[in-house]
Parts: sequence; structure tokens; C-alpha cells
Amino acid sequence: MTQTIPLNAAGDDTTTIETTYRDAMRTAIRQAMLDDERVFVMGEDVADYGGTYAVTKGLHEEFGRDRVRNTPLSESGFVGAGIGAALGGMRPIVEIMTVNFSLLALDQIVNTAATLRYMSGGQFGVPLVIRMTTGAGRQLAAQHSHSLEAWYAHVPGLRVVAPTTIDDARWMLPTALADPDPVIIFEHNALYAKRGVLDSGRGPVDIERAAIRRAGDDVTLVASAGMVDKAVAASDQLAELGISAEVIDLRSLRPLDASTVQTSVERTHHAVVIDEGWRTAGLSAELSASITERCFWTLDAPVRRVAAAEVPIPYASHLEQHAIPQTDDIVDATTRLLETGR
Amino acid sequence: MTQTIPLNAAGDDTTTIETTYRDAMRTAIRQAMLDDERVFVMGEDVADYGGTYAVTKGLHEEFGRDRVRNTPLSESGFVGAGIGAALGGMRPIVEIMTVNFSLLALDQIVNTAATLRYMSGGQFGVPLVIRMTTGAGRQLAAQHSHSLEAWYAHVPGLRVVAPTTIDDARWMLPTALADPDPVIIFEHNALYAKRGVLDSGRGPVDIERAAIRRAGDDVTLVASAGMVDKAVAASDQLAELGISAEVIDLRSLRPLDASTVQTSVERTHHAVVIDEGWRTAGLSAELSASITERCFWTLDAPVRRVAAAEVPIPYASHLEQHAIPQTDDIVDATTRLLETGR
Amino acid sequence: MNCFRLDGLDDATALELLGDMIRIRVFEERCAELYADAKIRGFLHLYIGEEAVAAGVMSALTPDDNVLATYREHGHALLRGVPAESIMAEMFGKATGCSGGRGGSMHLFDAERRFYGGNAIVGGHLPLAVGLALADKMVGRTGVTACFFGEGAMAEGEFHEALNMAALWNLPVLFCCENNRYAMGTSLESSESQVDLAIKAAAYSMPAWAVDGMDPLEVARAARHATGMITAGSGPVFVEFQTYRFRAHSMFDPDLYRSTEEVDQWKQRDPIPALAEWLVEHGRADDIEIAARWEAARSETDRAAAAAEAGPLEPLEGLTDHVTAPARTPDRIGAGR
Amino acid sequence: MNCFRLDGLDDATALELLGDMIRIRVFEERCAELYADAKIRGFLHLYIGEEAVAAGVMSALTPDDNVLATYREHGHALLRGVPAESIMAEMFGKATGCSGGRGGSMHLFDAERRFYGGNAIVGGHLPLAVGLALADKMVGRTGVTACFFGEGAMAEGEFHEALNMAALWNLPVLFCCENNRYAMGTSLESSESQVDLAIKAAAYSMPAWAVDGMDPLEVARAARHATGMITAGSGPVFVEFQTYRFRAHSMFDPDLYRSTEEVDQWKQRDPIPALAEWLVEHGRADDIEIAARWEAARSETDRAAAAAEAGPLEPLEGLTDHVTAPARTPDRIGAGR
Ligand SMILES: Cc1ncc(C[n+]2csc(CCOP(=O)(O)OP(=O)(O)O)c2C)c(N)n1
Ligand SMILES: Cc1ncc(C[n+]2csc(CCOP(=O)(O)OP(=O)(O)O)c2C)c(N)n1
Ligand SMILES: [Mg+2]
Ligand SMILES: [Mg+2]
Repeated sequence: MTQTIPLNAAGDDTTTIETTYRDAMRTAIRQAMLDDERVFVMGEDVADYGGTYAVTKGLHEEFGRDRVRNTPLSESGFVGAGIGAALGGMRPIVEIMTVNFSLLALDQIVNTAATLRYMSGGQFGVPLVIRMTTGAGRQLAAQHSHSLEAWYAHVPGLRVVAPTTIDDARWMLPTALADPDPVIIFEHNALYAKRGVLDSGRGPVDIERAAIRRAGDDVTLVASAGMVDKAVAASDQLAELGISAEVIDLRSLRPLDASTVQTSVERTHHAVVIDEGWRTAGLSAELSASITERCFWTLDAPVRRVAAAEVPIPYASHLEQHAIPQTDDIVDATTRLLETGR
Repeated sequence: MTQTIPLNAAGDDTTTIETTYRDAMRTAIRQAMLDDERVFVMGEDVADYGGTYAVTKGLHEEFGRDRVRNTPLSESGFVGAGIGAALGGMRPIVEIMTVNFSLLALDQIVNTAATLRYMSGGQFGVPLVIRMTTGAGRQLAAQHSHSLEAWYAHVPGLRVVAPTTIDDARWMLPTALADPDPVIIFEHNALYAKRGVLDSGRGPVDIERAAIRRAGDDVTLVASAGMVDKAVAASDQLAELGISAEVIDLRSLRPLDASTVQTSVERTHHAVVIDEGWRTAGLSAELSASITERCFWTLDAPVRRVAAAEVPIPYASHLEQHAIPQTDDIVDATTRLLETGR
Repeated sequence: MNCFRLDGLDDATALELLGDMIRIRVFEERCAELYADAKIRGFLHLYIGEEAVAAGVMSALTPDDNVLATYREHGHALLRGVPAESIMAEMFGKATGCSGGRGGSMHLFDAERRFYGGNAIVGGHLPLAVGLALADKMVGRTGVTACFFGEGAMAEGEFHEALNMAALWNLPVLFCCENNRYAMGTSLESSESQVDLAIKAAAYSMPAWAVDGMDPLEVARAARHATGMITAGSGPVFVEFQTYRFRAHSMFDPDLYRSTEEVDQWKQRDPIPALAEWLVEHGRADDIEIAARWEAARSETDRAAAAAEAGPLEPLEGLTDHVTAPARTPDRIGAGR
Repeated sequence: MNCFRLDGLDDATALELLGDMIRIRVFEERCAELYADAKIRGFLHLYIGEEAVAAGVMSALTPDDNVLATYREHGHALLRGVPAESIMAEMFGKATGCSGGRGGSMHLFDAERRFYGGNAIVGGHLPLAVGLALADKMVGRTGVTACFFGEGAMAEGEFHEALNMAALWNLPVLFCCENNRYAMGTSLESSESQVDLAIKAAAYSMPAWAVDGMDPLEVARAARHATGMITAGSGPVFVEFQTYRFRAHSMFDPDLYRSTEEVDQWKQRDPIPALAEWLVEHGRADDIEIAARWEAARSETDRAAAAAEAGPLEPLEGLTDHVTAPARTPDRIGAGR
């Protein structure tokens, strides 16, 4: 059931609480709405239904249907309306149910949200937050299982983040809302039920730096969104094989924090980059290219990419699991990489 | 004015004719429509207006308005209708005026055209050709100057090609139309007026292999679409500096012909990859990553990327030219690369 | 008070419609159980309550017609003739499924029966329907393209673009709006400024009207009338079928957005018991005949579940099959003869 | 035969409208010349022939209202008060342009005057208008959001989605359809199954009617009426202004799709000479007053061209400015107080 996290003032003594990613996200939204009347939520089924992934559950009762606004099924329309409302002085949080449906809104996001400030010579900004679920793994088949973070990371004018921890689920949002430009938040479907400890007094966090989730010396595993926990699991398995793997959670997909990655790789001399999206021209390609540009002379072997098979994601579980990167694939790629390097 | 190229039977004695890229493209469409009643053209202003870039000019007079079909301004709708018509046994050539407007049709292309065969277990194919203009350089500003080839190259189920020569403008289309799956043809706006010699008896060409446009020994320049001629120009300048640059025209952006590139780089030990699109997670990232994966041990220096500045494309000419890669940028990147390697 | 009217239909057709509805009901109730048993996964959208629509419309179609549906399409596939075994196998993710296990519940396909899915982007298949009808018109094929979609899809831009093109080009499309009053948890009133959907469709200059979607005989008559018009060259027709889903949107839906009273009220209009009762009352069918339909549906479903269970999985090596065709066709279009 | 009617407007207003149209005409004719001189580049879409629409509508708006337009927006910007100098400088690609030279002809912006572009994706700005009006409604600001678009945009899905949301949420949007009968080379008849555009709009349950867009007085009256309704809480209103562009779609358009007779026929309805004649004939203005308007427009345009020519270019180092804001605002929304 929905858990209500007590709202804490930033700067209060740190208090920790066990909760879920979903509830942490809801708390973030709720606190933002309490703090600032300009903040409102808009999207398909954010009200009565509670949001497809129950993130906004109950909020319409507290804030009313104007500020927790159900929209018609009109992705391009309501994303565009969110841009307009941001231009008009509001701080909208637009929920696109999943990244899959964001294809219908890409014109608005790329041609308007991302360009208005530039095209207007700095006169108009679009302080809009767009949240969407991403990722495969739930047997939802090809039209409902995209991981298109790379597309968004490609576009100047956007900021793109992917919280993977409970703290980031809670504390990235206020920073995103304070940003004068559009911020896309990717929430991997597998994370909502994740339980963990929230530092409820922490306060807003940066949305630009990568974080080291596991320290290690032999190899750097770079991951984001749904892949971070798999990379951490892989590092556990690798430890048993005597391999010390550092795990970097990108957190921000645009801009990419290349320097944190570089610092790590310069020490480990090996990198495996992991992405749930397709390989060709995906996020893993960018990571491989930028690591190589920065660390070519210190790399002991070429960067390895672990990415989705180049197929539309299939329904059948065994095929789907085979299509997307698994912990074993990461372990396998890492051990092979280290063999090459020797 | 519109030139009518005599239609030749493939296999006839080779006859060459001087013509333009635009006219070669029109001839390709015309011949396909003469050959096969299933082929028709559909898009905004393909009839009376003659196509935004005059590629289909006059065809509606020869083939009538059913087969050269003006559509309402409904990109998602008419691309979807093209998919449906392909399913229904036709061989549509859908013209999306420019890649910029294809953002409105991405759901149809990615979620339907690219997935139907897979989702249906091989029962339904979508033999559709989509043509669109790409690229910047004409002072059309941010909403009309995209180079999003990388996005399309990311998607399994699509084939993506970019003809850059007169012969390819004429002879890629029949191969694309014969393909049982969707093929996207990117036509760079700067190429339409390009003049050159057409081998009008050549016959359909493969749409999977890269081509070496200039042979060289010291460095491999990999380019596509509007960047190929700039890379060739750069190789001329480099020759004067005593640098022998091989220029590869990718031709196919999905699948990428990595082996042709690899063979070259293994010989030259140096690669510069050039793309008019943005750098982050762009085509240049993929090229850099895949070259490094294949040639790490033979590379003398990290692959250099030459790509667009990470800005919405500005209107003012001097800013726009500064934003997109120029011949000088390629020369500069190449000389620096060779200095690093030494 | 069940007041059906045969009005042009005969007893056999009425019984057939009842049997068709029963087939869907039985099949889908089993699906729900099999979902609970984790045999079926992913999204599962049940059509229970809405069976009269598919039954009535399908009864008016011929094998030459094209059919497109949404992710709530088990019933449409079944009545189109897709074998229950292959539908169930698909939901089990088996290689023997009608989409080779790659599609699942939302993506049932059958080329032989001109069943074009199983489409899971709301509104996304409407342009496809336009294209199929365009192809038919261009090659002179007769046949109607029947396209099912929910009332929620009417807010999407694709609806607008598709209806305009279909009317502009006078294409043989039957737009079948399954208005079950909710799009997930969003009621029609909170989604459309104009809730009389036929008015919306008529604005594209096409014939459009609403029909009681809980009455399979009404639906069948409307569909026959509409396909008759289309075949005679009317261009596209829009029919709104007013219906209701008795179950939640999908197996994930906590169904918080409507009252149990409302659901119960609609359940009283359940067309299956109602039509059965009416047929018997008026001596148009007897209990034995009707019981036989239930029995047949049950054994069809049993066989389907057993076959699905027994069916093989696609081997892992098959993962990359069907991304593109295995080989290019040898056509040389546009090469010159 | 010029039969204008004052009907609620006064002489001064009529003369003002004439002057406004003249300003646009003179400015744009100069633009065409400057394009030929390669001072202006990229796409240039002239509004010549359609001036009555912008003049009439703008006359009904207040500084509190929001305005959004298409790529054919020089006239709208000018009448909204954006200085001619900064518009011309923008088209010259100068740093002194109203968008810093980054936007060009299609992307004129002016935050101070609530002029939200200059939008070049057909139909793409309609959802923005909805959002601006939503923001106004949520914070209780009065003011109308006036959104101009061509009839071609009505086929786009965004039109459909935007009109529905605006009506559903009862938002203060004035949808101004500039029906110049062509979208590039595509005539209305080959683009819309329903060519009576007010019928299309009315299907979203909003007041909608058509007005002679060659008559600035009619336009002004309609716009006043519409903004009055909206301010009184009517929700959105749609007005179709029937007009015609005398020039080609853009400087690249060979204009092959319509006859010179058709163009000439419309040119006879040119509202500028017609209104001038009528004003003089009826003694409501004299030749001197009117000549002064032309003179003022010419010197405004001269000044603009000279200033544009003299204006500096943005230095190359400025290329990456304004991609994002220079620094994040210090707000700490949602952090707790
Ligand atoms: C473009 C798009 N947006 C959102 C969704 C998520 N979604 C799936 S079904 C559905 C409701 C559709 O309602 P309706 O069209 O009335 O059909 P029903 O489910 O009631 O049969 C939604 C919002 C989707 N699949 N596609
Ligand atoms: C989505 C989109 N599709 C196509 C174009 C290319 N285009 C620019 S203007 C135009 C015609 C628009 O016609 P209309 O809306 O009637 O406005 P008008 O130009 O007549 O003022 C087209 C097709 C575009 N800019 N955006
Ligand atoms: Mg519904
Ligand atoms: Mg127009």
C-alpha cells in the first residue's frame, strides 16, 4: 500500500526511513506541490487511477483535479500544453506513462521545449519536468518495452536524468523543478518497488554528476537506470572471482559526467559500458567513444559494450530476458575483457 | 529545369549522361512506377507543387493523382497509411518533406513499420520506402535543420541509406523497393543540385556496403550524406599537406558496413569520423565505438569525431556554418590526429 | 426486461451471436485464471462485457475484409477464426502461438485471416486501416477494412488524421468505436469536450451513428448496414458501440475510478444471459442448444489451454529471426525491364 | 465595389486598421527585395494579401494577451509592437534581432510583448497556446491567448488534440484560422474532407464561425466579439478568416498550383486600396492622412533596413549561448521550507 513519508525540511537533522522508490518519488512530488503553487502534475490517468505505476496515487485528493490533472490520450497535445504552461509561469510535471508513448510527443520535446530558449535568443525558457517510465523486462512486447534514453541524450537543450536510488528518487525532483530548462526524468519500471533507506532530510541533490555505487580497482562498469543494480550484482559475482569492479551510476544522461568516468577508468584501465537500449548508436556507443577519447592511452583493452540485442523486444519471457542485458552478461563481458587485457 | 533522363534497361550497354542528383532520383521513381503498378508516391505536395525539392515534379501528370498522391498535413497519418498500403500489397514511396517533420511520424515508423514483422512472428512485412531530406546549411534555423540519421540507425527492423552520388540517387531506389522491409532514404538537401555523370545502364546497386570514394594510406575519413563531399574536399587539402586520406562513404547507415571501415583502418591506423548530426550519442559515437572495438590494437591514436556543435541550429549564416562540420574542421581534426599518433 | 428484436436477422443468426459471445466469455475467463497461475504474463486486457460488439460486427464481415483491433482483441481474433489454440499459445509465449510467442496477448496476428493485430499504441492502427483500404481501392479489390478502437483513442491526433484521410479519399473503412466509457481510469467526460462521438466523426463528412453495444442483434444490423453502404461506395462509416467492460482495464488495474454500483448496473445488461433468456422465452432456441454452446466453448478453451501448455518454446537462437525478412525478394522494381 | 461597414467601429479605428495593413505591406515588400539582394536568407513567407486578418485581430487584443503565430508572422510581430528594426535585424541574422539572430524570419520572439513566436512546425504551437491559457487560468490572470495558424494545420493531429483540451478545460484561447485556401501547393479541397472549417471546430463544442478575412473591419468586429466572449468565460472560440496570399508560399515556391486568374481575382479584393478608397469616398479620411500612413510605413521600413544593415553579428563564441540558461535559478522547490 501507499506509504506516506513524513515531509522533512531540508537541513533538519538527517532522518532515515525505509521506503520504496515509488513512495519516495510521490513524496518528492507532494513536497514540491506544497512548497510552490506553480507546481502541478499533468498526464494520462494521474488522478483517479493513481498513475499507471501508482506514483501519483492519492495526490488528486490532496491537491484537487486542477493540480493533478488527468489529460485526454493526446501525448503531443498535453506535452505541448505542459511546455506552454511552463512558458506561462507554471512549473509543470508532465507524466508520460512510458517512454514508448513519448514517440508521439517528440516533436514537441525536440522542436519546441529544447529549442525555444535558443531560437528566442534567450528570452523564453521552458522550466518543465517530464517524467516517464522506461525499460523492458515485464513481457510487454515490442511496442511497450523501449529504452530510448539515448535519443533524449542526443538533444541539446534538454537535461536527462535517471534516478536509481531511493534518495535520488526523492531528491532529484526538486533540483529538476528548479532548473530553468526542460528536464526529462527516466524511471525504470523495475525500480518502483525497490525498497531501501531514504535520507529524508538530505535536501536537493545535483543532477549532473555520476555516482560511484561500488568502489573497485580492476575494471569500471558504467551503467544507468535499470542496469545499475545489475551491474552492482555483477560486481558481487566478480568479487567472488577475485575481480574488483567499480560501478558507476551515471545519474545524468545529458550532460554525461565524463570526468567521473574518466577518473575511474584511468585507474582501472578497463571499462565495460552497459545499457538496456539497443547497441547501435545507443548510449553504450557514446560511453565507449567518450571513454576511448579520454583514456585511450591508459586503456589495456577496448571498451566493451553490453547492450540489448538488436531486436524488437519479444513477449516470451525467455526471449525477452535473452534480449536485454543480464547480470551474467555483465560478468561474462567483464571476465572476457580482463582476459583480453592480459 | 527538369531534365528527363532516358530510361535504360539494366544490362544494356552502359550509357552515361550528365545530370543532377535530383533528376536521377526522379528517374528512379519514374522507372519504378513504369515497371510496377504497385509502386506509388505519397506525401505532402508531391503533385502540383512538384515536391518541396522538385524531385517528383511532373510525375502526377504522367501517372495521375492516385499514384502521385498529395496528402493532407498529417505526417503520422500518411506514414501510417503508407505502412498500411504496404501491408495491403502496394509498394509505396512515402515522401516526408524533411526529417524535421518525421518527428511527428516516429511512432508509426518505430512502433509499427519496424516491429510488425517481428511481432507477428514473420507473417507481415512492410515493404515501404520512406524518403526524406536531411541536413542543415540553408539558414532554416532550429526546427528545420535536423540531422537525425542516428536515431533511425538505432532501430532494428529498419534499413537506412543515404545516397550521395548520382549513381546511388538513381540506383539505390529499385533495391530499396525490392526490399521486403521498410527502408528509409535520407537525401541531404545540399545534394539535389549536384551535377555529375550517371551510369544509366548500371542497374540496381546493393544498399548495404560502404564505398571508398578516395583511396589513401595515412588515415581513414568516414562520412555519410552531406559530409562525404566535404570529406573528399578535405582529402584534397590533406594531399597538399602530404597526407593521404582514404574517404569512405557509408551509403548504408543501418546496417553499418563495419568491415569495410575496419579493413581501411587496419591499414591506415587512424580514423576520423564525420557526421552532421550532434555528437553525443550520434552516428559519430557509433562509428568511433565500433572502429575502436575492431581496430583497438592497430589504432595509433583514438578515433576523432567531427560532429555538429551541441546547439539547436541557428539561423545566422556565420553561426550555422560554425555549428556544422566544415571541410576545414575535417582537415584540422585529421592533422591533429596524425600529430597525436606520432 | 430483455427486449431484443430479430428485425431482419433469423433465429440461427441470433443463436450464433450468442454462441460467439459465449466463446469469448469462456475463453477470457480462463485467461484470467491462467494469468493468476502466471501462465500468461505481461498486460492482459479482458473484453468481458463487451462481447456483443465483436460478435455483431464480425458476423457482418467476409473473409475478404481486413480486421484491425487493439490490445483488447482476444475476442476479435477468436471470432475471426484464429484458432483458440494458437491464441492461447501466443499468450503462453510459445512458438506455436499465432505470433510465434513474440507478440503476446496484445499482438495477435493472422495473415491468412487478414487479421492485422493486436495493436498496442492507442490510435496507432487507425492510419494502418486507412492504408489497407487505400491499397484495396487502388488495386480494385472489394472488401471492407474494419478497424476497432476504444473511445479513448478518439482524443489522439491519429484518429483525426486517419478519419480525414479516409473520408477525403472515400476509402472503404468501417470505424468501429468501442465506447466502454473509460480509457483506463479516465472517463469519457473527462477526456472529450464533445461526448456524442458520432458528432465528432460526422465532422469529417462521413456517416456516423451510435448503437447499443450491449445488444448483439443491434450491433449486427448496424454492421451489416454499414458494410452494405461501404461496399456500395459510400466511403468510410463510423459507428459508436456503447458498451462497458465488466473487468478492470488490465490485470494491473486496481479499478479505483468507478463505483461498484455503476459496474453492477451495467452487469445487469450482460448480453449473454439476456439473449439466452430471450431466445428461450420466445421459443427461438432451447436450453439444450444453449448449453451445448457453453460446452463447446469450454472444450475449445480446454483444448487451447492444454495445447498451449504442451507447445514448445522458441529456441533462444530464434531471438533474431523475423527482425527483417530472411532474404530479399528477387524483384527488380525500377531497374527497367 | 467596396462595401465596408463601420458598424460599431469609429473612423479613427478604420484608419488605424488601414495604417496597420500598410505597415505590413510596405515592410514585407521590402523584405522581398532584401531577399533578392541576399540580405535575408532561409525561408521567407510573405503575408501580403492577408494583412486584414492580423490588423483586425491585433486591434482587439490588449498587452495582457498572449500571441502565437506561424512562420508567416512578420505582420503579427510588427502590429504587436515588436520594433521593425529588431524584426529586420533578425532576418538579417544580426545580434540586434529580436531573437538575437538565431531565429530568422520564421522565429520572431518578444517576451515583453508576450509574442511567443514565430513557430515553424505546422500545428506545433497550438498545444503551446493551450498551455499558456491553462497557466493563465490556473493563476487567475485575465487575458486571452490568440493563436494564429493556417487552414493546412487543421489536418494535423495537434490541431485535434489542442482544440479538444482547450474546450474540455474551458480555456481562454482564441483560435484564429487564417484560411488562405492553400497549404504550400495543396488546396483546401484536397486536404480536408470537410471544407467548412467552422463545422470542424464546432465538433469540439466550441463557438466557431467564419468571417471575411479580406475585410479588416469585419475581422476586427469578430475578434472583439470573440475576445469579449472569452473574457466573459465562454471558453475557447474558433474563427475562420477567409483570405488569400497574393505571393508564392515562400521564396522557393514556383507557384505552379494555381492560376494567375485566380490570383488576380483575389487581388481585386486587396483590402488596402479598397479600404483607402472607401474611407475617402465616405469622407472618413482624406488622401493626405492616408498618404501619411504610407510615408510613415516607408520611413519605418527604411530605418529598419538601415539599422539591420548596421547591426553587429553575434560573435562566433556566442554560438553555444542560450542552449540552456547560464545558471540555475536558486529556487529550491520541493526541498521543504
Ligand atoms: C499512445 C498510447 N498512450 C497510452 C497508452 C496506455 N494505454 C493503454 S490502453 C489505454 C486506454 C485506452 O482506452 P480506450 O481507447 O477507451 O480503449 P479501452 O481500453 O477502453 O478498450 C491507455 C491509456 C497506450 N497504449 N498508447
Ligand atoms: C509538420 C510540418 N509539416 C510540413 C511543414 C512544411 N510546411 C511549411 S508551411 C506549410 C504549409 C502550411 O499551410 P497552412 O497551414 O495553410 O499555412 P499557410 O502557409 O498557408 O499560411 C508546409 C506544408 C512544416 N513546416 N511542418
Ligand atoms: Mg474505453
Ligand atoms: Mg494556408
